[in-house]
Amino acid sequence: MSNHTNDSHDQAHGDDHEEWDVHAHITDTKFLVAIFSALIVLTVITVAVSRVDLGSANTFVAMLVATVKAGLVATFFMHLRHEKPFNTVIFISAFVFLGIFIFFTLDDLSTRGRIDPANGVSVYARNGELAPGGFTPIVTPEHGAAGEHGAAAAGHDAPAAGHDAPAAPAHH
Amino acid sequence: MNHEPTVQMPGQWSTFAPNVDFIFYFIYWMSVILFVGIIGAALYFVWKYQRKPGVKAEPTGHNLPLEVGWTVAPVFFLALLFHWGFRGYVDLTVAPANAMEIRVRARKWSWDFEYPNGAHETNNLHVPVNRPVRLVLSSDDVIHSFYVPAFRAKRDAVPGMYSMMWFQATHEGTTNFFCAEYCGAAETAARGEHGEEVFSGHFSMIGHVVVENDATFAAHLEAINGPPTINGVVATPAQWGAQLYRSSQCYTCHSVDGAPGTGPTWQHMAGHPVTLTDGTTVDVDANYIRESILNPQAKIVRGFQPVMPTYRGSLNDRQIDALIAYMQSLQ
Amino acid sequence: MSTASSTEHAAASHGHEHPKWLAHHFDSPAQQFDTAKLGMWIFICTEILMFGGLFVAYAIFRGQEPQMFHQAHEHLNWRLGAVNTIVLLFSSLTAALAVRQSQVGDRKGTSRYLVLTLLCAFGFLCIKYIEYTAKLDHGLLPGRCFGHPWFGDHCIGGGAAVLPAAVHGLSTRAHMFFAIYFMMTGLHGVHVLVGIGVLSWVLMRNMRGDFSKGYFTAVEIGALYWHLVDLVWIYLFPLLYLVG
Amino acid sequence: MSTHGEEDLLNTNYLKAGTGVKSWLLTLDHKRIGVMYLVSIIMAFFLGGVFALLLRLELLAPGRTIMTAAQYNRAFTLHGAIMVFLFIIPSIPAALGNFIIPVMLGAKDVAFPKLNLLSFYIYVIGTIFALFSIISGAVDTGWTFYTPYSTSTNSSVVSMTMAAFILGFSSILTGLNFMVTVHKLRAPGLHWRRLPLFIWGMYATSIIQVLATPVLAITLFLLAMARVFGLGIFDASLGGDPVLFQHFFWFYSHPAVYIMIVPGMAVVSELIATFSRRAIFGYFAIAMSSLGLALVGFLVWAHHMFTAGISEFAAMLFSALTFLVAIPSGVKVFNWTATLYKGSIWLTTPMLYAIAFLIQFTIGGLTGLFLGTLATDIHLHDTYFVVAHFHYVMMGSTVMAFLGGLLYWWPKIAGKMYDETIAKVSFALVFIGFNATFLVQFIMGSRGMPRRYYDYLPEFRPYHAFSTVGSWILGLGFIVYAYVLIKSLRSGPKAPPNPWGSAGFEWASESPPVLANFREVPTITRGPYDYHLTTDEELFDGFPEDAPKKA
Repeated sequence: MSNHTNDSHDQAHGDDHEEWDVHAHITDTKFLVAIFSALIVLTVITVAVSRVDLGSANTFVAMLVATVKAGLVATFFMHLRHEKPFNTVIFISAFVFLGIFIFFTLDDLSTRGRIDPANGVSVYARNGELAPGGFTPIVTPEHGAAGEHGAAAAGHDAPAAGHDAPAAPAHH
Repeated sequence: MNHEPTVQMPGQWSTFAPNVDFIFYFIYWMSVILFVGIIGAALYFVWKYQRKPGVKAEPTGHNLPLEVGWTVAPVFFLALLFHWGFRGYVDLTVAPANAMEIRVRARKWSWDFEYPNGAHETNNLHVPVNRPVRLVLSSDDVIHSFYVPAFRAKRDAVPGMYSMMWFQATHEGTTNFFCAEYCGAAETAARGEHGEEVFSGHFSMIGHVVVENDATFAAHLEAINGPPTINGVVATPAQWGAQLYRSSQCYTCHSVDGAPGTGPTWQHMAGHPVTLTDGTTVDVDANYIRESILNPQAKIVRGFQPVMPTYRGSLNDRQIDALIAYMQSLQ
Repeated sequence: MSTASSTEHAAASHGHEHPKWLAHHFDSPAQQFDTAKLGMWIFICTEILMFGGLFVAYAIFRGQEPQMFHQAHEHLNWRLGAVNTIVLLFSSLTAALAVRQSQVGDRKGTSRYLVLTLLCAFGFLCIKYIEYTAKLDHGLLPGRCFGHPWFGDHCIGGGAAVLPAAVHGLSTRAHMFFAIYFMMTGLHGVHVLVGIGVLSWVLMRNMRGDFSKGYFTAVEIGALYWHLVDLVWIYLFPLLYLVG
Repeated sequence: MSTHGEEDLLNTNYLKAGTGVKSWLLTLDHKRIGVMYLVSIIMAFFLGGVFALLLRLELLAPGRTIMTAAQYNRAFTLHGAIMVFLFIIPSIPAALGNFIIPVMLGAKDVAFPKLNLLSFYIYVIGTIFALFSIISGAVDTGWTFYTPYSTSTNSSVVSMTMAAFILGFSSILTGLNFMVTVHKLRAPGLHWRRLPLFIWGMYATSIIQVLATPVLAITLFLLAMARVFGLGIFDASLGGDPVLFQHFFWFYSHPAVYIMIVPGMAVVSELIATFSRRAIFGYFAIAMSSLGLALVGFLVWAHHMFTAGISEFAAMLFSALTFLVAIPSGVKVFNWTATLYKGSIWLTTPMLYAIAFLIQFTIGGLTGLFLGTLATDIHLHDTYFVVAHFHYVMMGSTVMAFLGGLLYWWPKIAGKMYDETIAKVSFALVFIGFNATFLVQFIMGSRGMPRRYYDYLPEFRPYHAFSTVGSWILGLGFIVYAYVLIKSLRSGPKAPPNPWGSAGFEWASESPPVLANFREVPTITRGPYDYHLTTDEELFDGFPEDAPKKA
C-alpha cells in the first residue's frame, strides 16, 4: 500500500507487486522471547501498581501500561513494524473511530442537567424524587431481599423512605 | 403573529413560534432559490445540449475558483443557519425562572398532568395564556414524546429520567398535542364508552391543550381538584367515579358490563371474592381496590396479565374514593 | 480469512511457474500474501470496533458509579486473571514463533508451536470456566439474574418479574458491573473458541503439508487473529480485574 | 469454479459456464454472486414494497381501513427493516458492485471469492431469520428497535435483531472484500487518479461498512441479551440508560445512511459521464467528497436525538457537525450539474433516472437543512417531514440510482438489451408516483402530523389520500419496470459489448463477460472518462486508445 501515493507506477497492478516472491521479515526467536519477557514484566508492574491506591491515577497507569503492551504485541508479534504502513493506518484508525464513539457519547452523558437541573437527570432536584420507570435506590443486604422493592414502585417513593442510605444514581 | 395555520405551518401560539417559523421560511426560500437555480440549470443544459449528430461534447476543463467557491460559499450560509438554529434552541430549552411548573407523566397510552395545586387531569392540559409554563416530563414505561405543533415544542419523556420543556402560550383557545415517539399499540381493540371498538396506542396519545385566561384557568384547577358539578349540582362520589372511569381511561381495559377486556370487568366485582394468580382468594373491598390502583402488580386476579400501570400520583385520595364508590355502585 | 489461499487451479500465463495454491485472480504469491494480510487487518479493525461498544458502556457506567464498580471488581479473582494474562501472552509468543518457523520452512516446529498455542487457549478457557462457575455459584450474574445463583428463579427470559437481588454485600446496582464483565469476557471467550477453531485448521493444514517457505499465509492470518484475542485481553484484564 | 480449466475462464461467458442449480449456488464467480444478490434483493424490495402499499392503503382514510393498530405497527416495522437491512444496504454494493467492481478494475475476481460467497450465504441466513420473525408474530418496534419498547414488547424481537446482526456480517465482509480488491487487484496502469468514480464511491461505502457495522452488531447483541438475561445496560428500570441505546444505534445507523446514499451517488456519476459524453467536472472533488461523507458521517449521529434528552452541549456539537455533511453533498450536486454543461446529452432511461436522482437528491438534501437546524428540528422531529426527507434520500435518490444503474449495466449482466420505450413509461410512472407519494408528506409533517400513526386527525385526510394514490402509481411503475426486465430476458436483442458507447473500463469486456472478465489482462492507459480522445462513433466499437493493447 505504501506506493498508492506514487502514481508514476503505470505498470503497477494493484499496489506493489513488481516482486514475485513473498518477502516477509523473519524475526529472530530470541527477540520474540525478549518481547514476551517485557510483556510479563509489564504485567507484573500493572498488577503491582494496582495494589497501591493512587486514586484516579490507577486507571491512568493501568491504561498506559496496557497500551504499551498492546503496542508491543501489535508492533512485533503482529509484524506491524515490518508491514506496509497502510496496515498500521487501518489499525490506528480503528482506535480513532472508537475514540470518537467514546468521546462524543461521554460528552452527552456527562453534561446532562447542566443547563436545566430537570433535564436528563434521574433525580428531581426539587424534592429528591426518582424518575418513574427508573431503578430503585441501592438496597443494601441489611435491608433484606431486594426483590420486594420492585422497580415498578420506584415512581413516587422518595428514596429516603425505608432506606438509610439512599445513594442516588449519579447523573451530573 | 399569525394564529391561523398557513399551508405549511400550524398557527403560531407560543412566544418562540414566530422565530422558529422565520428560520423555517428562511431555509425554505433559500432552498427554493437553490433548487430552482441548480435544477433549472441542469434541465436547461439537458435540453440545450441534447445529443446532435456531429456535435461533440466539449472536453471538461478545470475551474478552480468555481470549485473552491461552491465549496466555501455554503460554509457561510451553513454557519448562519447553525447560529440561528442554536439561538432558537436556547430559547426553546431555557425556561424563565418564574415559570409555572406542571408535571407530565406519560404512560401507555395516556398523559397525566399534575398542576401546582396537586390536581390531576388526563389527556387535557390547561395552561394560562401569556404566562411561561414549564413541563417536567417523565415516563412510566417506554419512551413517549410530548409534542405541541402550535407551540413548536417537543420533548421526549424517557423512563428513568426527567426532561423539561417550556412554552408561553400567546393565544387563547384549544389546540392539539401528540405523542411523537413511537410507543406501540394494544393488541386488541377495547370497548369504548358506547361499546364501540376503540384502538389505543401511540396514535391515540392525542389530547388538547386548552389555553385560557388566568381566571378561567384558576377556576378549572379548583374544579378538577374536587368533585365536578353536573348540571349545577355537585356530583356524588359514584358519579365522579363514573366520570373518572372515562377520563382516566379505565374503560380501555376494564368493562363495566361484564364484557371481557385486558383487565377484569368491574361489574359485580366490588364486594365479591376473587381468586388471585397464586391461588389465594381475597375480597374486593376498598383496601384491595386502593392497593390495586396504587400498586397494581401486587395482587393479580387469576387469568389476567400484570400489565396495569400504577396510578400513584395521578389519582389523589378523593378521586380513588370516588372510583371505589363507583365500583361499589356497579352491582 | 482462508479464501485467498486454496483455490485449486492455476490460470493465466505468466513468466513464472504457477504454484497450485496461487489463486487464479492473483498474479504473484506476494500479491496474494499482501492481499490476505490487508484483509485481515481490516477485519481486526472491525473487531476492535465491535468490542468498542462494550468499552463505551464500561466507560459510561464506571463514570457514573465508580464506587460500585470498585466494590464489584473486588469479587473478581485478580490472581486467576493475572495467570490467564500470562497464559495468553505466552500463547501469543508461541503463535508468533509458529509463524516464524513456517517462514523458515520448519514444518515440525510450526506444528509444535501451534499445539502449544492451542494448549494455552484451552488452559485459558479452563481458568475462565473456574471463574465463571464461582460467579454462578455466588449469583454474581448480569442484569436481572444478579443475585440468583445459577440463573435461578427463572430469570432467563423472565422479563420484568425478576429483579436483581443483593448479594455478598454488593448493592443490587452491581448487576451492571457483572453485565459488562460477562459481556466483555464472554465475547472475548467466543473469540478464543473461534481462535481455537482457526488455529486447529491451520495446524491440520500444516501437518498435511500445505505450507512452505513461499506460502504460509494461513499461518500468518491465524496468528494475527490470535494476537487480536490477546490484544483485547490486555485491556480487559486491568479494566475489570485491577482498577474496576 | 474449480471445475473450470483455463480455456473456460477465457472463452466461456459467465452465464454459460455451467448449468444447473449447483453451478450457481456453489459459484465463486463474483458475477454470478452479484446476480444471486440481485435476485434476492429484488425479492426483498418486492416484499418491503407490499408492506409499503398496505401501509398507504391503511392510511387512505382515518380509523380502521384494512388492519388493526397492532398489525399496522408490525407492517411499518417490517417495511422499514426489510427495506433497510435486506434491500437498500446490499442493493448497490452487493448486487451491482459485486458484478461491476472487478470488471471495472480489470481484475478477474474480487480479492476473496470464497468470502464473497460466504457473505451471500450469511445474507441468506439473515433473511431466513427475518422471515422467521415475520412468521412468528413479527416485530412492532420500528426498524430502530428503541429500548425500552423493544425489551418489553411481546413481539418477536430477538429473531429480528439476530437477523439484522447476521446481515451486518454480510455487509462487513462485502465491504472488506471490496476495500482489499480496490487496493490490490487494479489492472496495470489503473492508478488511483484513474479510478472510476463508481469505484471511489464503493470504496468510501466499504469504509463505512467496515467501521460502523460492528457497532450495530454489538448493539443488537446487547439488546438480545437484554431480552434473554435481563441485561440492564439500556434498561432504565435496572439503572441503565435508554438514550444510550440510541447513541449505540445511531453510531451505526447514521453512517449507514451513507452506506445507502454514497453508492447511489457513485452510480449517478457513471451515468452522467457516459450519457453526457464528458468527463465528470471536478473528478477529484467528487472522489474526495465520497471519502469526506464517509468520515464526517461518523461525527453527526446524535442529530437523530435532539429531542431525546441529550445534553444541550451535545445538541450544539452535533448540530454544528451536521452542517459539515451538507458541503460534500452540495459539491457533488454542483459538479454533476456542471458536467451537463456543453455535454452531448443522450436521454436514455438510465440518464432519466440520473436526472431524477439529481432532482430528488437536491430536495432530500435541502430538506435536511431544516432538520440539522436545531430550532426547526425540534418542531419537525418524528413527523412526516422526516419521513418525506429520508424517503427522498433513500428512495428518491438511492433507489432511482439503483434502477438507473441496473438498466445501464443490464446489457453487461444479462447480455441482452431492454425495450427503451416501455422503460421510459415505467420511469415516468415511478417519477410521478414517487413525488406524488412523498411531496405532500413534507406539508403534513411541518403541519404537525407525527410519524408511525395508525389513525390521524381529519385535517390530514386529503394529504394522506393523495399520498396513497401516489403510492399506487409508484407501484404500477415498478410492475412495468419488472416487465421491462422480464421481456428483455425472454426476447431482448443480444447486447453489443458497449451499447452506450461509454468510455468506462467495464465496457471493454464482452457482454456478458467471460468467466475471467477479460480474455487478456487489460492495461489502462487513459482515464475512465476520456471522451475527448475519440469521436462519438468510434466509442461504440471500442475505445481507440485501448485498441493497441487488444491486438
